[in-house]
Amino acid sequence: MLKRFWSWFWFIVGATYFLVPLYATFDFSLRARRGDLSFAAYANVLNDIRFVESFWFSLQTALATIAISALVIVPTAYWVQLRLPRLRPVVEFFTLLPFVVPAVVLVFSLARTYSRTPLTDSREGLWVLLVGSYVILSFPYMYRAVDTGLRSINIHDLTEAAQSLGAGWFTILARVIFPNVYVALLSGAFITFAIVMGEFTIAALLAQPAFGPYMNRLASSRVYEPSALAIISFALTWAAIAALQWIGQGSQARVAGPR
Amino acid sequence: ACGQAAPTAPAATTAPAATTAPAAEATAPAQLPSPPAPGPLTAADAGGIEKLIERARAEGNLSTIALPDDWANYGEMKQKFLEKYPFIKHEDLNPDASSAQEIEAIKANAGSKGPQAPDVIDVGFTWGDTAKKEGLLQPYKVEKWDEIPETLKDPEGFWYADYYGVMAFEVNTQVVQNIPQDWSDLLKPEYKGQVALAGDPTGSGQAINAVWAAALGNGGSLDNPMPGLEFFKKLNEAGNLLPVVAKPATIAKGETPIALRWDYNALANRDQNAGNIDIAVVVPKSGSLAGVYVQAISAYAPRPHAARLWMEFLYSDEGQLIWLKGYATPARFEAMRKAGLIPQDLLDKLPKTDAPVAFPTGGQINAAFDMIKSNWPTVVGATVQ
Amino acid sequence: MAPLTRTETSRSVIERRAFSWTWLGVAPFFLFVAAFLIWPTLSIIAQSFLDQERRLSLQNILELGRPFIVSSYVYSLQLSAVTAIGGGALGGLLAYAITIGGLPRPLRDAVLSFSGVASNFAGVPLAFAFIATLGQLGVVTQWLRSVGINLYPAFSLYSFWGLSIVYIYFQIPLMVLIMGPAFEGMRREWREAAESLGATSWHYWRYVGLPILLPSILGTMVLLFGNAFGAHATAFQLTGGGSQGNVVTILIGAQISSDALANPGLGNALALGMIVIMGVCIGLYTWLQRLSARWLRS
Amino acid sequence: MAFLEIVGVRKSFGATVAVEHFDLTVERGEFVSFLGPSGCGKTTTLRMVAGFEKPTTGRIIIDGVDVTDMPPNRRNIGMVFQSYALFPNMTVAENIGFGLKIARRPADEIRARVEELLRIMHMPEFGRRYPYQLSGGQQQRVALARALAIHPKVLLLDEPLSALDAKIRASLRQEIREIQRQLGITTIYVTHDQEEAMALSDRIVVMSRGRVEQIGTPFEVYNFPATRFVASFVGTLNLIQATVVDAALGLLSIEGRPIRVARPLVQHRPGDAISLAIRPELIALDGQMNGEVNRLSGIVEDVTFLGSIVRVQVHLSANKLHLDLFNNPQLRPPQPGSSITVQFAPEACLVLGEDGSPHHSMSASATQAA
Amino acid sequence: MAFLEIVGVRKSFGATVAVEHFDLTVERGEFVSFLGPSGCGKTTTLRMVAGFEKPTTGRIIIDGVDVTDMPPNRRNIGMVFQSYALFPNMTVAENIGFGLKIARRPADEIRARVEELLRIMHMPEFGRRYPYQLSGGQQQRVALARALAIHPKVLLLDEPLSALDAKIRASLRQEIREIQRQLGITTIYVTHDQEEAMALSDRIVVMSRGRVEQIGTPFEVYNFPATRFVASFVGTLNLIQATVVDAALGLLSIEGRPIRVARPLVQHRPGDAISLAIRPELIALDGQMNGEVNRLSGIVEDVTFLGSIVRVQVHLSANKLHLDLFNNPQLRPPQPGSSITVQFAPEACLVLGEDGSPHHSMSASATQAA
Ligand SMILES: Nc1ncnc2c1ncn2[C@@H]1O[C@H](COP(=O)(O)OP(=O)(O)OP(=O)(O)O)[C@@H](O)[C@H]1O
Ligand SMILES: Nc1ncnc2c1ncn2[C@@H]1O[C@H](COP(=O)(O)OP(=O)(O)OP(=O)(O)O)[C@@H](O)[C@H]1O
Ligand SMILES: [Mg+2]
Ligand SMILES: [Mg+2]
Repeated sequence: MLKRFWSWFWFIVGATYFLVPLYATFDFSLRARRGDLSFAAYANVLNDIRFVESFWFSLQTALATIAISALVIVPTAYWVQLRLPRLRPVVEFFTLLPFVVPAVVLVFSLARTYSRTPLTDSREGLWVLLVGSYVILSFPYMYRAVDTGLRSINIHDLTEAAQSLGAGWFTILARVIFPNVYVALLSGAFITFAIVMGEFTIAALLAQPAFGPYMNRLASSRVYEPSALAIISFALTWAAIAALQWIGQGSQARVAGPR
Repeated sequence: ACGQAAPTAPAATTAPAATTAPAAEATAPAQLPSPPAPGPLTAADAGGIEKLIERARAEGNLSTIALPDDWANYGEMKQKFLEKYPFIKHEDLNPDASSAQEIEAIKANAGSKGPQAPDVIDVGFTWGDTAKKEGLLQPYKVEKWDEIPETLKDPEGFWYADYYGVMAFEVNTQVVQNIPQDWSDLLKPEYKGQVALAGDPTGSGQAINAVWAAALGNGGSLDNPMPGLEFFKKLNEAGNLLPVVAKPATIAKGETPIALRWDYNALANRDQNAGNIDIAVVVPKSGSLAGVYVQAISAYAPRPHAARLWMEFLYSDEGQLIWLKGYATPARFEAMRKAGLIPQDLLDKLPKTDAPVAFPTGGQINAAFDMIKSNWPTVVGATVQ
Repeated sequence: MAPLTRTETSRSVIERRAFSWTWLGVAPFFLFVAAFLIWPTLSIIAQSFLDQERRLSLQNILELGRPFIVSSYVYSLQLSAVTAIGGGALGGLLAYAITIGGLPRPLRDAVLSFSGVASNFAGVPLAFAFIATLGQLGVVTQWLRSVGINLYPAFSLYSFWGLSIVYIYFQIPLMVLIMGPAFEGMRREWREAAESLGATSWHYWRYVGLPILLPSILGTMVLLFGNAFGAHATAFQLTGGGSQGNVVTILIGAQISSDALANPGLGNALALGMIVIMGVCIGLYTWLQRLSARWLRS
Repeated sequence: MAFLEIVGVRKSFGATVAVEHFDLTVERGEFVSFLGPSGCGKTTTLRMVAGFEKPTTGRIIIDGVDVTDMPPNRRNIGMVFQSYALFPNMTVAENIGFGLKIARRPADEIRARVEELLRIMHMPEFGRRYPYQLSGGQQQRVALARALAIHPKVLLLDEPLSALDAKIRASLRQEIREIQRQLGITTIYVTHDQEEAMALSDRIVVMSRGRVEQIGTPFEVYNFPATRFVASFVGTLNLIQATVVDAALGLLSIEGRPIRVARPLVQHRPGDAISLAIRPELIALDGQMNGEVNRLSGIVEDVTFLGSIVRVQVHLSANKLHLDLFNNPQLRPPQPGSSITVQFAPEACLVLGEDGSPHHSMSASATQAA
Repeated sequence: MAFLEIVGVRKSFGATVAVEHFDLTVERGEFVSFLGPSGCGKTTTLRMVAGFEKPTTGRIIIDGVDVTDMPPNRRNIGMVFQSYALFPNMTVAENIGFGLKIARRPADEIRARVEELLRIMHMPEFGRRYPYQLSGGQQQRVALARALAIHPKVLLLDEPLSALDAKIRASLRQEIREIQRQLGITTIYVTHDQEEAMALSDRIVVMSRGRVEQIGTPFEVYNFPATRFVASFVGTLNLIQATVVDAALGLLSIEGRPIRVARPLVQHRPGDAISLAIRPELIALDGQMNGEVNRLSGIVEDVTFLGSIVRVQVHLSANKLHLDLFNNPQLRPPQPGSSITVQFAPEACLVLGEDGSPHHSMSASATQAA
């Protein structure tokens, strides 16, 4: 089959393009000892307690970001589609704005805006700012993903069906809309997850013990460890995302049916 | 202490501010709050070093910014400090921050008490005066204040030089057989695609200094950095200049076999990779330029006593030797060498430079930086495709 | 008459309430945006009009006209456009391959989750990964040399096209993630209807498949464009010397975070320029989408 | 007492008037259908009862309570959508129990009610399936069960069968009717399928262009249409051009042949051209009818075998005529091309005047027959 | 000569066998319907003819050319999909002209052909609309026009009407039939609506579980079903339990009453329990039939008014019986609860044996009647 052939062709082109740079990084990371391939750099990374701590911290931050982003974006996308279609360009503009507002500007503006509030006086408060900023960064991806997801279900009828059964807006969102855009949400969540795991500037300037700053610190001072870390973090992030995907699989089957 | 903290003064006091007041109020970020009263000027004012330690213990925290572990041996510096004062919880803010970002961090967090507000900064030489004028610093004079050369400190104690280095060629000798010895060597065809800066000359101090140092080696002077730009233009046209930021990893990989970095960074990297990658560090014969960085305490430092304790540690014999171990020449180097406080093996490890080291003044630095930064894109980067 | 009046008044009350309720639905979003995004954006705009002494002035805006700034905008725009189109095309093909192209389902899942990671593989690690691949001593470069092909000096990783190749690395996965669902929405009957009318694959895609996907593709392209336009760290590593032209984000970085005396006003003006360009892009995209999708219910 | 009242309702969307002058009272337990062509305002009216649209003017009263301004989720109305609108993320049981869960009923009660409804719907073992695992007919029944679970005051169905096959439709409409009778629930049913409306309803509201054309039992609406629109919309109708010969005697002429109708044509005068309407099933082949009959002759043009019915198309000189015969394997149906004579009773004739409303030759007996 | 031949076709998807032992020859210009329940393999067979699926074994020959291995775009076949599959990005005219454009016909010719087809479809002014601006019935006609535009050798229609309302269906099937006759195009039509199949087809292929059950004219299939499946799938059927009394004479007993069928029951012996099948339209109220008749008595259980037909449900002792009467406004239909006697001719009885194939009491005359 010709179609199959081209599919495999493009898949292999894509896979090569993606994997060769990773392989090159991997290859380099093994050369910490002269004339010898070794996992020394990996050992150094994994033995560093800060690696584990910061990864764990960012993991939690990522999950919080995804949760909040979903809570903001799903109702918005739903409502724009249901009642305010004319607002779509405006919402789209705001969701794309994070691309062009430099992170440095963003973080210092936030620090100024919330200076002398509890938000800037404690690590916990700063964490709130951090998550808030990350939620903003997740908007471009989350909005698009959810918007696509909502298009694939008949939200008008589902809404009215739920209403006629006595459901209020909250119930409709929580019980009907959310579960049905869950799968679409996942793809947005993947990207958000990866963003948060790698983000550096905001976390560093808000004094957060995140994974991004840790990686960056290592990158500027060490030779082989950064490459090892890149491989490890790539693998870990991929694993985490695959886990998310796996968790979502059940509901995917339910909503979409077997394909 | 400082009578002319212009930006923090009420808007009505100066005419220009008054004219722009409505727009500024409506749109510009709010004026900075007045800083709290500055802390004690010396350890003695604080009631002695013991008292200072007590107060620092009560504060319990210290936030530093822009101190990379591998930079001037700051990794060891931080570690030793914390070992000595284990009650301090240290916040290592954005180690990669630029000087402008450090200043911005003070401004943005003025009035905030959280760990994101830096207590102390380590900035390029001219930033000391700028920040002082903006009222962002508070004065402090460490115990060994007098041993810091006069030209390298603010008389009122708002800022003080910490260490300096000179521009060097860091060469991966596995890739480069003939090690270049001077600026002019870099133009040789054999170094095609091999020379890299360690940053962007429109922003990075290290990169700007490299250009300036090249000027000194090519007929320029501290007041005339233009030959440096001309040199890099030639280097670029010859295809020798690589538009990539040199990092330890790219040097090791051989992709940027000749990197222009501070000698202390280059030497530290050489040591770190000893036994795996052969690295040579060469201080060019001509054009040895000292890059001086300064320390200061933020006017808004939420932990002013911990900040002072940090300063005392930096300028103690122990702190100064830690810098020296990282090949950065500390401010008290001359005084300590005279006093015989520097172990011979440390001295032996320092690179030998024949060339006289040029120390620019603050004014020269400002002018040169401004000139290089704004002309780089047009003179060297003009070959935009 | 009385009951009618009552009806009228109560109805208008309801309508007013319904009106405000309608807007309340998007209130959380706008509150969030106001709290975390609008203020920074406003501060960018405000600072653009302040000189270094914080006086109102047009100096920064006028400086945007300086040739090297204009050329860096052009460079950024070209880079964003090229990588949006290139990444979009490759990503589209990959998305096609894993969705309706008949590849086994596990591959699809693997590519999707991989894309999640790869879409944010940027900055130092990505730059280095490509240096190690296509740099002068890169794995691929050396392999090609061993079979007699010399990439350098004809090609350079640090040239416009080199940078494009690196950018495409994070553009493709974004395209895959967003276009995947769109491809799955293509109905098999369309293809079969076209075939039964004598259409080849090419005809089908030319006249049916692509036009139907065009609105989604355009939307995603704008996203990719913005993604590239705003990227900073990767470009910084690979154009570090600035000797091969600069992207705007690096210029901004140099103004607002520099070791030399910075000019935040100019940096903000540069950022304002980017915001305006993004706004124009979104306007253009909305217009194009309407144009290309007259056939959509709206 | 009327259970559901729709009083003087009018609904406009901008310039379009979707529904106008709508008045209806429905008794408790009654089954009323809205029947009409596409776009006539059936759905809009239903949605106003449900609360998804607000009437521009007029009131809606359910069980004595004016609900015009009440939001849909407080009206206690069961609704079944054309697209079913089952929640794809919930099992059948969860779908059915959704309304009760919202109302915070105890889990036991919900389980019991869901089981009861599944039994009523003849799908007791389907509780754990997901909607995508059901056929269209099954989904339809789940939608119905879900609407019934909350013991709604009124059940609204918007073309619930239109997406299904003929075979399933027939059996489901039977079920719907039985369940509705069993539960005695007041029901409004929207359809444009007249057979469906007739098979199910106590009364039918025939609508056209946002207005009510007629309200009556299926028998009334079919046999005694109030307007020309109703006459032609409901059922198949032969329309034949005729000329009045003697109005008082009800004597007409069709293509020169004398035809008698059962009632005097009060509004007409000899020589008037009128339309005569006859249902195809009231026309028979010659010789099958007793008593006084009218006769017409023509040529068989086409014969369509429809299973139980054979439809014969007869070409008169200037008119076409359909007649329906029951299929009979023993009898050869008329062959195309052959000559044929058909007959029909004077009582079968409906005279449509120019004013649009029909004058049924038997309209006097309308109330009695209902 | 046969125009389209399907020879020994079998199609399996993995373990599922979708179609088996399929043989069919279709004459040029013939209209053949595939009729059968969901999942019986109708679509699969059609798709094999179109070329979207490859038969596992067997051949497909069109106009003398073996097309089994030819890709769909070279078969010159017009196809109309259940979902229409109009290209949403093209106007009506562009949709219809698509096939011609692909074939690089001159623009003039395309325009003329499109106009002609729009005229045939009674929608001349719709050329510039987009599919979403059309009603279902209109979309359907555009899909048909698109398929016809390329002058296909064979026209395939996969349940083209199933998404439409009863009213539109009836009028569209008329149109399809007329257009097909007019153009004389060989057509295969897939449906599970038996009325549709009967109204349209020259011949019907009744399928069940991937196999052909019967191929015949509508009259044959309805009146002389070849298998029990066909008997019960096509049309409404009363199934009544009966006991054989005298097999040779065709004498049975239903609830103690003697019943005669028209043919001897060769396979049965006295005392055997059998099922008697009677079409509801072949049962009449007592006194309406001449000649020898069977009679049964019971209680009227329900009367459904269906417009032209009134369906009466009669409860015998152990059996239920439906009978269809033509509506007559002058006659009161039987009232629920009243006693009733019904009659039917011996020839109306179909005896269903245990082996699954029916023994029609009149099957001897089947070929003659066809
Ligand atoms: N939201 C709306 N905005 C504008 N016009 C509308 C809206 N909803 C309905 N209409 C118009 O009101 C009229 C009645 O529509 P309605 O949906 O009630 O018809 P219907 O009888 O249900 O038709 P169908 O049988 O096609 O469902 C139509 O002309 C329709 O176009
Ligand atoms: N691609 C496929 N893979 C596996 N099984 C299939 C596939 N296509 C059809 N089948 C199976 O083949 C059988 C026949 O399917 P087909 O679509 O031909 O039925 P149909 O008669 O058209 O039914 P319907 O009236 O529901 O459209 C079904 O059991 C179906 O599940
Ligand atoms: Mg409707
Ligand atoms: Mg099918």
